[in-house]
Amino acid sequence: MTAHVHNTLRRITPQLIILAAVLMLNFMVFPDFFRIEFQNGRLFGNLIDVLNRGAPTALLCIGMTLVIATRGIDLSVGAVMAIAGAVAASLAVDGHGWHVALTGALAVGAICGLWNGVLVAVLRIQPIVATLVLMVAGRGIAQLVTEGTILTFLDPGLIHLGAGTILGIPTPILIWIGLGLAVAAVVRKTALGMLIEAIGINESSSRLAGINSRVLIISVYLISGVCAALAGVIVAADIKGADANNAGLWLELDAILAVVIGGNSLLGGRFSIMASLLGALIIQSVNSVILLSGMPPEFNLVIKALIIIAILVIQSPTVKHALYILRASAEPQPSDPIKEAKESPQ
Amino acid sequence: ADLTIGFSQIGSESGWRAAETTVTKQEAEKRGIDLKFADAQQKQENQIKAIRSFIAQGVDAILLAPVVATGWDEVLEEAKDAEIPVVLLDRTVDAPEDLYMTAVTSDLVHEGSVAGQWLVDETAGEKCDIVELQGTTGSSPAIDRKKGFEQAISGHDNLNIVRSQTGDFTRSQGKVVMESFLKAVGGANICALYAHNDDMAVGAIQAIKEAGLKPGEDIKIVSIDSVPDIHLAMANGEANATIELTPNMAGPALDALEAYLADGTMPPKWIQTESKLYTLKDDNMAIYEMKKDLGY
Amino acid sequence: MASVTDPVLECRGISKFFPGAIALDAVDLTLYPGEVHALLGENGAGKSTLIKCLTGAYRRDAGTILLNSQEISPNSTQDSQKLGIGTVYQEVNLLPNLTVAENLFLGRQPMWHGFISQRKMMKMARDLLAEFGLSVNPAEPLSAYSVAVQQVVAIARAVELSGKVLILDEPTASLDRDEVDLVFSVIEKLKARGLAIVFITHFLDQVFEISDRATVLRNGRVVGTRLLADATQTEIVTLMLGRQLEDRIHDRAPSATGDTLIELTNFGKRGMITPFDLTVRKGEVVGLAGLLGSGRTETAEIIFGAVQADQGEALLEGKKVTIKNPREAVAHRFALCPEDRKSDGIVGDLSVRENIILALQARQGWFRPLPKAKVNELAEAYVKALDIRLASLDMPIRLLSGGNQQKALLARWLATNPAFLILDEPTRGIDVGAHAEIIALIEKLREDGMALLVASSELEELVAYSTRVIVLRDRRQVCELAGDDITTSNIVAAIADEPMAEAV
Amino acid sequence: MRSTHLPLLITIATFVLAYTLCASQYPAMLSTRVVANLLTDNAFLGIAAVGMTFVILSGGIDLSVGSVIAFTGVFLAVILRDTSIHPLVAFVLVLAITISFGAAMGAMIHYLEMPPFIVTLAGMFLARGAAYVLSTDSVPITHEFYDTLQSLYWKAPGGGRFRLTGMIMLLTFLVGIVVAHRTRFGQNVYALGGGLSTARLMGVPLARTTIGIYATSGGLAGLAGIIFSLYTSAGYSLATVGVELDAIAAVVIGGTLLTGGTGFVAGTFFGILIMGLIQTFIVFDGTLSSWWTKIVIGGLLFGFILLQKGLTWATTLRRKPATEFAAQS
Ligand SMILES: Nc1ncnc2c1ncn2[C@@H]1O[C@H](COP(=O)(O)OP(=O)(O)OP(=O)(O)O)[C@@H](O)[C@H]1O
Ligand SMILES: Nc1ncnc2c1ncn2[C@@H]1O[C@H](COP(=O)(O)OP(=O)(O)OP(=O)(O)O)[C@@H](O)[C@H]1O
Ligand SMILES: [Mg+2]
Ligand SMILES: [Mg+2]
Repeated sequence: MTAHVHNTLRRITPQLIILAAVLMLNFMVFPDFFRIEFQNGRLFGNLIDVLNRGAPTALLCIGMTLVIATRGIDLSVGAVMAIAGAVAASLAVDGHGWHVALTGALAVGAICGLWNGVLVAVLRIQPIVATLVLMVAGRGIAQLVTEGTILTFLDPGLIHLGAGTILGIPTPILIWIGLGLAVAAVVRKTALGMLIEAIGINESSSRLAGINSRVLIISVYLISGVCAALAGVIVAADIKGADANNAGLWLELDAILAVVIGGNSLLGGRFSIMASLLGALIIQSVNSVILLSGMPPEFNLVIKALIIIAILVIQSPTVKHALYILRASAEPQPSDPIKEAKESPQ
Repeated sequence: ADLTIGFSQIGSESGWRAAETTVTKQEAEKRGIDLKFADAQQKQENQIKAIRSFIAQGVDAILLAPVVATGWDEVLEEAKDAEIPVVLLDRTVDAPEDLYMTAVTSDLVHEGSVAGQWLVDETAGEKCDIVELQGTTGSSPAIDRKKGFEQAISGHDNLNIVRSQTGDFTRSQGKVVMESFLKAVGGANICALYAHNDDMAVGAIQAIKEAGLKPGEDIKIVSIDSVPDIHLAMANGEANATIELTPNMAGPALDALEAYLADGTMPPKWIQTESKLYTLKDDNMAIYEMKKDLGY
Repeated sequence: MASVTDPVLECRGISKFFPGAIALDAVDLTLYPGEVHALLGENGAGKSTLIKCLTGAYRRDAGTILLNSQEISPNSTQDSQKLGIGTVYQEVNLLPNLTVAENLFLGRQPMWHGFISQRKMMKMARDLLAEFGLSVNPAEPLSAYSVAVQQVVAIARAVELSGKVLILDEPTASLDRDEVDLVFSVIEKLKARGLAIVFITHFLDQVFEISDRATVLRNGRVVGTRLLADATQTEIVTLMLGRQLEDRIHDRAPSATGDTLIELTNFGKRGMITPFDLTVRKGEVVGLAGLLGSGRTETAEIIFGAVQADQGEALLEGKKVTIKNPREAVAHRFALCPEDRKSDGIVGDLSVRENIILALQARQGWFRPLPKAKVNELAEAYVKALDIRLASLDMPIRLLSGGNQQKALLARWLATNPAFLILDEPTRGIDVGAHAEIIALIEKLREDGMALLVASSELEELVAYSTRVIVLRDRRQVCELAGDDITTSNIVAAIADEPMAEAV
Repeated sequence: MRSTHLPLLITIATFVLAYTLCASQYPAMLSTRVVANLLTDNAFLGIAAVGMTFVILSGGIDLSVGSVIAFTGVFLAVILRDTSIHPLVAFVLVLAITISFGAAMGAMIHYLEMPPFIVTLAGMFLARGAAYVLSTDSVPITHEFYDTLQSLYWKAPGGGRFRLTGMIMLLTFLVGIVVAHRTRFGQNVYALGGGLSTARLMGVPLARTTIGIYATSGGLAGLAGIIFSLYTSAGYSLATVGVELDAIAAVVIGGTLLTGGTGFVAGTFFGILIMGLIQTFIVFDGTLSSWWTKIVIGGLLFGFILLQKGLTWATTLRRKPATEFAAQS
C-alpha cells in the first residue's frame, strides 16, 4: 500500500515541481497571489480561481487520459461540452429540475462518447478522424438546440453546479477533484487500468490474450463523453446560460496538452490520471500568469507558447535522460548491486 | 421568387450575429426574395468561396457581411464583371468604392466613443479607474471600439484605463477575466467596466456579484450591442448603459437593392445605422420583452 | 585457415550496461575474411546486444572496434552500412508498408538523372531474390508476404549491403530446410568472396554445417572460442550452459488414451483454410507439420477464434460451443501461444509480471483484479519453473531477450491453467538448454492430461513429443501419422507428396 | 499496378461520383467558373496539404500550418508597408523564416523525442502569437507587383478565371508527387512512417529526414501564406484559423493513413477537390442554416470516410485474411 503511494508520488513529482514553479511565477507577477480570504460566503483568491477555472480542462483530462492510453484521441470533447450545455439549458428552460437537466446532459454526453467509440472500435476509423466528425458536426448540433442564441436559464440547482459553493468551496472544484479521484481509484483498484494500458501498447496481443478490447475502447470514449458533458454543464451553469458557439471552443487542445504535460505518451500505454490533472492545473496557472501580468492581450499566445515549450523541453525524454546520467555519474558505478539483482530471481 | 440573392454571413459566433441572420432571412421572406445563405464559419476564405459560387450560380445580388476589412478587391471585381451588385452589411471593406454598391453599417469607432462619452458625463470629473474587456484580439470591432472609447475619454484626466484584456467576446471569458481584474486591481479600486460587447458584460456582472460587490453601483458598466440580456440586467440595475447595434442591416440593404434593380436608383455609398444609447432611464424591461424573441 | 591473414573486424573489450543489467562485459571478438563465425549462447547471453553495439544501433559503454585495423566508431546503423557491415537483426526489421523492392534498396536506390528508377529497381530486386530462390513480385508491399519471405528479403538486403562483414542474428528461425539450404549456399558464395560472416542461431546442426569458428557467450562474457573442426557438439553445449546437457531419451509418446476434449467438424474459412475435421483428446499432443505457408498458423488461429471460422462446428467435451473470438476461446480454457511474438504476443511496455498474468486477468474480468500476493506468487513461480532470465519482474518485457520473451508468453498461458493449449512455433529462438526444457514441459503437460496442438517447423521436435502428426499442404490437411509412423522421413515424404488418396 | 494504389483509385472514384451527383442537381456546377474556383479558392489549402501529406506519411502531424500561413501574411504585409523591399525579396525572406521554423520543430521532435502533436501545437500558438505581435490590425498590401501577379489569369469561356495561384498549387502537387515517389528523401519519409525503430535499424537518416519533413511542411505553409496574401492582398493575424484541420481532413480523405507509411500526394489533391466540392454544393443549395452547415459538413466527412472504409474493406477482404490485425499494430 505504502509502496503504491510512493510510486504514485514518484510518478507525479515532475508535474508537482513544474506546478510549483509556475505558481511561483504567478507570485512574482502578482505578490498577493497566494492570499485566500473567506468573503461573501465563499473562499476567494487567485489560487481558488486556478482550481475553479481549471475545472473544465481537468474534467476533460480524466476521459482524455484514458482515451489516449488506448492509443486514441478525442477531438470532439469541446463540441460535446457545447451539446451537453445546450441540452441542460434547454431542459432547464422547459421547466425541468436540475437533476433532470444534469441527467439529460450526461446521457447525451454518453451517447456522443458511444458514437465515437463505435467509430473507433467497431468501424476501425482512426480516432483522430473519427472524433473530428463530431468535432465539426457537434457544435452545429449544439447550435441547433439553442438556435444560435445564448440560452439563459434561472434554475438555481443547475446554476449551483457551476457557480455555487459547498462549505465555501466552489462546486466545480469539488466535482473535478471528486470525479478525478474516483476514476483514478476505479481504474487502479480494478484491473481496468492495466487492461487499458495493454490495449494501448499492443492491441493485437491484448485481443489474443482474451481482452475484450472492443468494449473497453468503447467504454473509454463513453467515459470521455460523460466527462465532457459534465464539463459542459459546469461551463453553462457558470454563466447561467448555454453558449453553443463558444462553450469549450478549442478546449480539446488544452485537454490533450494537459495529458501530455502530465507525462502521458500520446502513443498510448502507461498513464496516470493524477498527473494529467496536475497538467490541467499547470495550464490554468499559465493562463493565470497571463491574466495577472497585465500584458496587452496580443502577447497572450506568445507567452503561453514559450512557457509551454519550456515545460515540454524539461519533460522531454532526452533531457530527462541527460539529467539521469548527470545524477548517476555523480554517484559511484552501481555495478555490484545490479549483478545481484540480475542473478537473484534465477 | 423572382429575385435570388446570395448572403455570405461570417458565422454564428455570437447571439447578435444569429439575430442578424434571423432578421435577414425574415426580411427576405417578407419581400418574397429567394435568399441563398452561406455560413463561412468565421473564415474569410470561405466567404470568398461563397461569393465566387454565388457568381457562378448567377444570383441577382449579393449581401456580404465581411469578416475582415481587407482582401476583397479581387472577388468584388469578379462580381462587378458579372454585373452582380454587392451590398456590404455591418462592416465596410478596404476596397475601391466602385466595387460595391453600398454599405449598411454602424460606425464602430462611433459606438466606442458614445460609450466613452457616456462615462465622461456620468463621472462628471470624478476620478474613475476603468477596466476594459476587449473583443477578440485583432477583430475590427475590438480595435475600433477600443479606439473610439479612448478618443472619447482622452483629455479627461480623471478617467484611466487600468487594465485591459481580451474576453474573446464571450460570456464565460468575460467572467473569467473580470475575476482576475477584481483580484489584480482590487474590487474597491475599480470604478467602471467598459466591455466591447454585452455578452462579456453579462459574464462580468456575475463575477462582480460573486466578489460581493454590486454591479451597476459599485462598478458602473457600459457595453455595446444592446442584446436582450443586458437590458434585463439594466432593468435590475446591474448594468448602466449599452449602445445599440441593430441586427436589422438587411432591411435597408434590401430596400436599396430593390430600388436599384427596379429602376436603377443608386443608393448612397454608406447607409449608417443608428448607434442608440440606452441607459437606466429607458424602460429596459419593455425593451427586453421586445427583443428576446428576435433570435439573439 | 584464417590465422595467416589479418582480421577484418576486431572487437576489444566491448561492454554494455543497462539499468539493472550488465549485458556485455568486456567482450572480444575477432573475425577473419572468408570465415563464418558462429556466435553462440543461451537466451539472454548478450548476442543480440553485441551485434547492436557493433553496428551502432546501441551506444557501447566501453571497448574499441577495428575494421581492417582502423578504429571505427559507428554511431548509427547508417554508419556501419556505409562501412560495409550488413546486418539482419533478430526480429525481422523491414518496413511492411514499403514494397519488397523498396525494402531491398532503401537508401541505395538506383538513380536515373537524380530520380529513382523504379524499373531498374524492380529488375535488380527480381535478380537478387532469384538468387535466394524467391519468386515474389517485388512491387507488392512486403506486408503481403509471410514472416519467412520477409526473413529472406531481410537477408538479401543485408547481403547486398555487406561489403566486408555480414551479420545474421537468428536468420533461420522461421525458415524451413529448403530455404535454409538456399541461404547457406549464398553464405558459401560470400565466404568465397572473402567476407566475414557472423552467424547467430540456436540450431547447433546448422552451426556445424556452415561455420568455421564459434565464440560462446555466457552472461555477457566470452567463455571461449573454438575452431569447429576440432570441437564436438557436447563441448559447445557445455560451454554455453556452463553445465552438461542431460541426454534425455525420448520415449515414443503413447497413443492417446484420454477422453475426447474437442471435436471440430468441417471447420474452415473460405480463402484461408480448407474445411477440416480435427479431434483432440486429453493427454494428447497433436503435431502440425507442413511447409511455410501451408496453413499451420491459420489452423491454430481459426481454432482459437483469432480469425473467425465461416463454417463448421465445434464440440467441447461433447457440448456444442462457438469460438467467435479469442475471448470466448479463453473462456473455454483454450490457450494460444502465437508465432509472431513481437506483434501478437508480448505487450512490450507492460512489466514481465503483468504480461504473465494478462490472460488470466482478462478471463477473470475487469472488476475482479488478482490480488497482489497471488500475482507475485504466480509470476515468481513461472520465472523459476521456466528459468526466465530477467533483472526484475518489473522490467518491461520488451527488454527481455527474444528467447526469454518466448518463455514469458508460455508462462502467460500456463498461468491460465488451460485445458487445450495451442503452441505455434513454441521453440523459435529458444536456446538448446531451454529447448530441451520446453520439450520436457510439453511431455509433462500431456502426462497431466492436457490436450495440446503444436505447430512447428522442427520435425525432430515434432517427432519427439507428438502422439499424432497432421501434415498440411496448400492450406489443407493431407495426411495424418500416428504411433510408429511418426518419423522425420515419413513427415518429409508426406509434405513432398502430390495430393493423393491419403487425405484425411 | 500496385495493390496499394487502391485507396487512390477509390478517392478519385468518389470524387467523380460526387461531382456527377452535384452536377445533376445543379447543372451550373459544370461551368468553367466552378472548376476554376475549385483551383483558385483551394490553392493555399492545397499547397499546405502537400506539406501535411509528407508529415502524415512520416507518421507525424503538423498543427502549426494555419498559424504559419497567417504569420506569413502579416509578415509580408507589414514588411511591404514599412519598408521598400521588393515582394520577391520578402517572399524569400519569409520562406527562409518558415522553413527554419519548421526545421526547428523537426529538430525538437527528433532530438528531444517529443511527440509531433505537441511540438506543433506549441508551434501553432507561437506562430499565431508572433502574428499578433506584428500587428493585430489587418494590413492591406498595395504593391503594384501584387497587382501584376493578380492580373495573371486565363479567362476561359464561361467566365472561369484560371489564376496563377491555382497553377502554383498544381505545380506543387506535381513536385510533391515526384519527390514522394522518385527521390530518396520521399522513400525515407515512407520508411519513417512504416516504423521509426525499424527505419533506424535500416539505416534511414532519421535526423535529416525528420527535420527535412517539417521544414518542407513549414516552407509549404509559407508558400501557402504567400498565395493567401495574393488571394486577399492583405495580412491578418486572425486569418486561416483551423486550416490545419482542413488540411488533415483533405489528406485523410485522399486516402493517406494517419498512422503513417501509406498514402499518396495525388490522393490529397482529390481530397482537396472533394472538400471544395462539399462547400460549393452547400453554397449552391443555400438553404442550410449556420448550424445545419456544420452538421452537414461533419456528416459528409463521415460519409466519405465510411465510403472509403467500405470500399477498402470490400476489396481487401478477399486478399489477405491472415494479416487482419497484424496490419494495425
Ligand atoms: N534496453 C535494455 N534494457 C535493459 N536490459 C536489456 C535491454 N536490452 C537487453 N537487455 C538485457 O540484456 C541481456 C542480453 O540480451 P540479448 O538480447 O543480447 O540476448 P541474446 O543473447 O540475443 O538472447 P536470445 O538468444 O534470446 O536472443 C538480456 O538479459 C536482456 O534482458
Ligand atoms: N513463398 C510465398 N509466396 C507467397 N506467399 C506466401 C509464401 N509463403 C507464405 N505466403 C503467405 O503468407 C501467409 C502466412 O504464411 P505462414 O508462413 O504464416 O503460414 P503457416 O502455414 O503458418 O507457416 P508457418 O507457421 O510454418 O510459418 C500465407 O497465407 C501465404 O499466403
Ligand atoms: Mg538475441
Ligand atoms: Mg506459422
